[in-house]
Amino acid sequence: MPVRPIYLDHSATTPLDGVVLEAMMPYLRENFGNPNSIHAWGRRARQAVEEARGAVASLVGAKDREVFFTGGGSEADNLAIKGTALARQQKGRHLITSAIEHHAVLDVFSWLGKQGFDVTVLSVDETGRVSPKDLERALRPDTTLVSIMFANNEIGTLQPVAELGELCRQRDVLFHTDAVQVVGHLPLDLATLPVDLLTMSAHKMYGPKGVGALFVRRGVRIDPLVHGGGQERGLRSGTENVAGIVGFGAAARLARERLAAGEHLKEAELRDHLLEGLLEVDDVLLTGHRTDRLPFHASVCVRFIEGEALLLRLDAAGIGASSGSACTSGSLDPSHVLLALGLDHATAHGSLRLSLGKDTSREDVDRTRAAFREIVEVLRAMSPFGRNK
Amino acid sequence: MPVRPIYLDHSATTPLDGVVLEAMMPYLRENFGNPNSIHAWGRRARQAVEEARGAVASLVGAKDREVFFTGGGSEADNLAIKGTALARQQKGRHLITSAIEHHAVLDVFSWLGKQGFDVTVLSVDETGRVSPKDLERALRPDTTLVSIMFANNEIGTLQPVAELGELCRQRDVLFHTDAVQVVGHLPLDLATLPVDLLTMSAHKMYGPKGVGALFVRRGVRIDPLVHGGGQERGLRSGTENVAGIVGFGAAARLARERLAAGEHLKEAELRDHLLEGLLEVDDVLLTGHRTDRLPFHASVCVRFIEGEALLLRLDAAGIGASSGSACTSGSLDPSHVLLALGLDHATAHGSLRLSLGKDTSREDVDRTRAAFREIVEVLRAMSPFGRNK
Amino acid sequence: MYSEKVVEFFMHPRNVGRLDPADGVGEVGNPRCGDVMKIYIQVRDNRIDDIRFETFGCAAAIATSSMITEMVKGKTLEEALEVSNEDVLDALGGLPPEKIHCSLLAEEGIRAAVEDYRKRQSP
Amino acid sequence: MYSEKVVEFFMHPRNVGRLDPADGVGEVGNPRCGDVMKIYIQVRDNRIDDIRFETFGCAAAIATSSMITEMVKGKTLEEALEVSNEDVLDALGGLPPEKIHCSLLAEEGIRAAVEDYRKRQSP
Ligand SMILES: Cc1ncc(COP(=O)(O)O)c(C=O)c1O
Ligand SMILES: Cc1ncc(COP(=O)(O)O)c(C=O)c1O
Repeated sequence: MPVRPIYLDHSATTPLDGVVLEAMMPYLRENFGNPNSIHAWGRRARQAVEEARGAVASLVGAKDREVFFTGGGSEADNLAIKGTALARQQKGRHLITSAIEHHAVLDVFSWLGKQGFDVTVLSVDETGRVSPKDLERALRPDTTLVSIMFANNEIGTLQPVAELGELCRQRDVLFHTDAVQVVGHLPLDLATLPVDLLTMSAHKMYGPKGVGALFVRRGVRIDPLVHGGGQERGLRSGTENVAGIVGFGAAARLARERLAAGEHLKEAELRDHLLEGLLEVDDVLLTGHRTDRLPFHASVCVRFIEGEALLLRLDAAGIGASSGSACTSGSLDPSHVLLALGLDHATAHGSLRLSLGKDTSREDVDRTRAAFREIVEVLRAMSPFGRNK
Repeated sequence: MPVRPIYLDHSATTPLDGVVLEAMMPYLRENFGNPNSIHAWGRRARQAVEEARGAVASLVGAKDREVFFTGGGSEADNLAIKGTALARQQKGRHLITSAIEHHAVLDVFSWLGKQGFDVTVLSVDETGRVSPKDLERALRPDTTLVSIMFANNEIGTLQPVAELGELCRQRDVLFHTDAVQVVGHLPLDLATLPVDLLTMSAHKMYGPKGVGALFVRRGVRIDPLVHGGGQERGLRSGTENVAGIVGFGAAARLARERLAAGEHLKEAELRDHLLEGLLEVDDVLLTGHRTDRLPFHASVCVRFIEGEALLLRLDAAGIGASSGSACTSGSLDPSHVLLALGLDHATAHGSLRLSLGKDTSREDVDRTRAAFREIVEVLRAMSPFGRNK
Repeated sequence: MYSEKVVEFFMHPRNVGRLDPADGVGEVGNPRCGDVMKIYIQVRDNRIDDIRFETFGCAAAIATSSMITEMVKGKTLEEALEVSNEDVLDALGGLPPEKIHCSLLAEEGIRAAVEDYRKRQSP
Repeated sequence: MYSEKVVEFFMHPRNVGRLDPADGVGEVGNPRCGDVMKIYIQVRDNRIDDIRFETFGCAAAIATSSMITEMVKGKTLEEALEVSNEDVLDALGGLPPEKIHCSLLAEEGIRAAVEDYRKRQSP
């Protein structure tokens, strides 16, 4: 790569913040103890874990005891959903989710479906939003859990979480939301938000990979997924990933500062500048909602070309992007999310996601706009489809 | 602490090897990509994960495709046992384990027991060994899984794994072994060992916390525990903990070198020197097997005193140790492992575990022997029990 | 994941475009599945004198299109039909398993173009 | 996990040992549960003139034993019986929740020793 590469795939994962790494280092070196040991090494580790818990809790307006660390966002999703479904199965076996959930949610529901649970999958409108009316109609006396993601990773759309959660709360149905794409990127206050369970993942907010957390509101009882030594108050056994957890805590502290400084608002402006450039090109369609979307997230479908080809050409130009294209996953169907929006297959195959980071500059965005325009032109010249063909 | 502290709790967790940390650093810095991304950042991460898989596989004589990374040893145990029990429940619902398993195994079986599985728990002799004869008698036509740990974490005893596994193989019953305490510390060759599933954990062998692996022999089908994006060939979804996995790989390479150099034999000598010093003191009993035990592991019960008090006094003297004492865990019963050996409660309350590391010196052991003798004397002077009372 | 050769043929594809008029045109694949290939040939003395392609598809689809057009150019129609997807794969230094189906498309594309040509010749 | 005060009283316990002869001896707890406390008292003019303890148990058990002996020494028997486990906890700066039961043992130990003394006085 001749010029400085531009990473625009922060929805997939973020770089570890240097300050976060610094905070982790002592726990990768001399403070290596197991927090469950009562000697000095163990006590130092325990203290670090609990401080990190406090930092994560305060980022989302939770109490310390409501935050449970896991081995990642997917695990937290699994824990929330299986844990609730199993713990409440005497009460009922009806569950509700949406068509555009992450696989870590959707695949758990299909598994539960095979175990005899009854799962309703709500559809979304063309911007990717679940309608509270639809949820209201779907709720039944035997519904025990509703899981609707806070923001979608492929199309960036934000859901009306407060409204959806409120409907559940009125009916004593637990409400889970996968907020992996949101936490650290938008202000969030669980003290007032009617959410019972909320999934987070450190590596999506400049923390380390392999650490997640589940918020479980006080008084909510769910079954564990990983049984054993009883760590995380019995909800997630296994020796704690101390350095990873410390990193999550440090990342939470930094995110809080950024949000307090309003950086997400500046980020949204930069995103709009990017989107403007993408949509300037003919036959490029926005996917997801125009305004109710993640501040760092731009996604489009480029007609007449296929996403992977676009991606690899961008990569060759030093720009890291992603696609919901079938070809990137080796399947024949494009992403379930894009199809749920009502897009036809051919258009959905041309999907592209560009997700900005805290260090993305306006110059990066301008270079990306130019590269996009050029590459689309080249690929369309190769395509049998298109306006003039 | 006036003098250099001596960490003798390597069974609880090990320090991260400096060389391992060096290997991890690039993946905590510039190579931060998500291995599932197809751009340059993703490809670099993917390559690192696969190289680490190769290193872990070759440490235990497995094929690369037989190694599945997880978020720790406990999760790997849960995956192995739930995954097998559920995948094979059409064939049968009888499972076998031993009385001295780690909670990450035992608690999974009690959970399965509540789900309607029939669990036989084999007892052990006074050295902590499962008898192959007992296993043979317990096996039934509807038995689908046997899980017996390779070496016990509290008492160090090694099981006759080859024999036990062979009995299962003859009957087409899957055999799982929790080898968390063994991998990296004793040579192990899965090419010849009749084991179908084997649990490992990086932080017990100078790798990072929060990473484990499950060996699943080719052809063995089990259900996933964490559903989602389909990582680890569908067996463990979630963005890979790249730096952690790279660390596991590096730790595996180093362990292989140490084993090739016969360092475990030298370690066993040092352990014997330690044990000799502990057993010299009156009314100190060895727990576990005298010779068939982990080379780094010494465990005893000290009569007339309680383990936590001993532990905290050692800690105050700069020595990190552990105990199966009830008081360290806040429960009233001493560890299930010690009771399974047939020890009376009062004796079991006085348990102490000292586990050596690769950097433990003879001088460390001598200092520990002296401190032990002194502290036992002080605590016995406070005790209402004892020879002269 | 892709060999250098694949990347090279994807980044600098040979024979991109259309021939107008063409002696034969083959179109295979389905936009629903994300892969469509259109092959244009000009035939002189039973040989493929000129060839162009247009592809809607991933890097593997584009690279195999490009490679197969290079391989059949100048060959007799009979020789061209002998070029199999394995030959294309070999020439490209292999493809990831989940992309093998793309190389099938290339073979089919040539076949369709030749058939179209022959159909036009014998009305 | 333990307060400094607890560590101090555990590492340097006051009044360790036995009194021989003693005017009263109390033994509470159960080795099965990992906690046994033995309290020896000498009484003069209805006051605890001297006191010793022996404890089999964890750091919390040892520290509470030691603390309560300090607290009741010199007190009248009636005053001594007023010292509750909360008082001991306060004096030690608290204990982790799972260790609170150890402080109960200390209170019981004093009570048993005083009872034993009274029994011996009134045959
Ligand atoms: C025998 C045994 N099994 C399983 C585990 C759990 O491993 P982890 O701490 O990585 O979850 C441990 C250690 O805690 C262990 O000693
Ligand atoms: C919306 C959403 N949920 C869940 C996950 C899974 O998180 P993790 O990769 O930490 O397992 C991701 C990211 O991969 C995500 O974007």
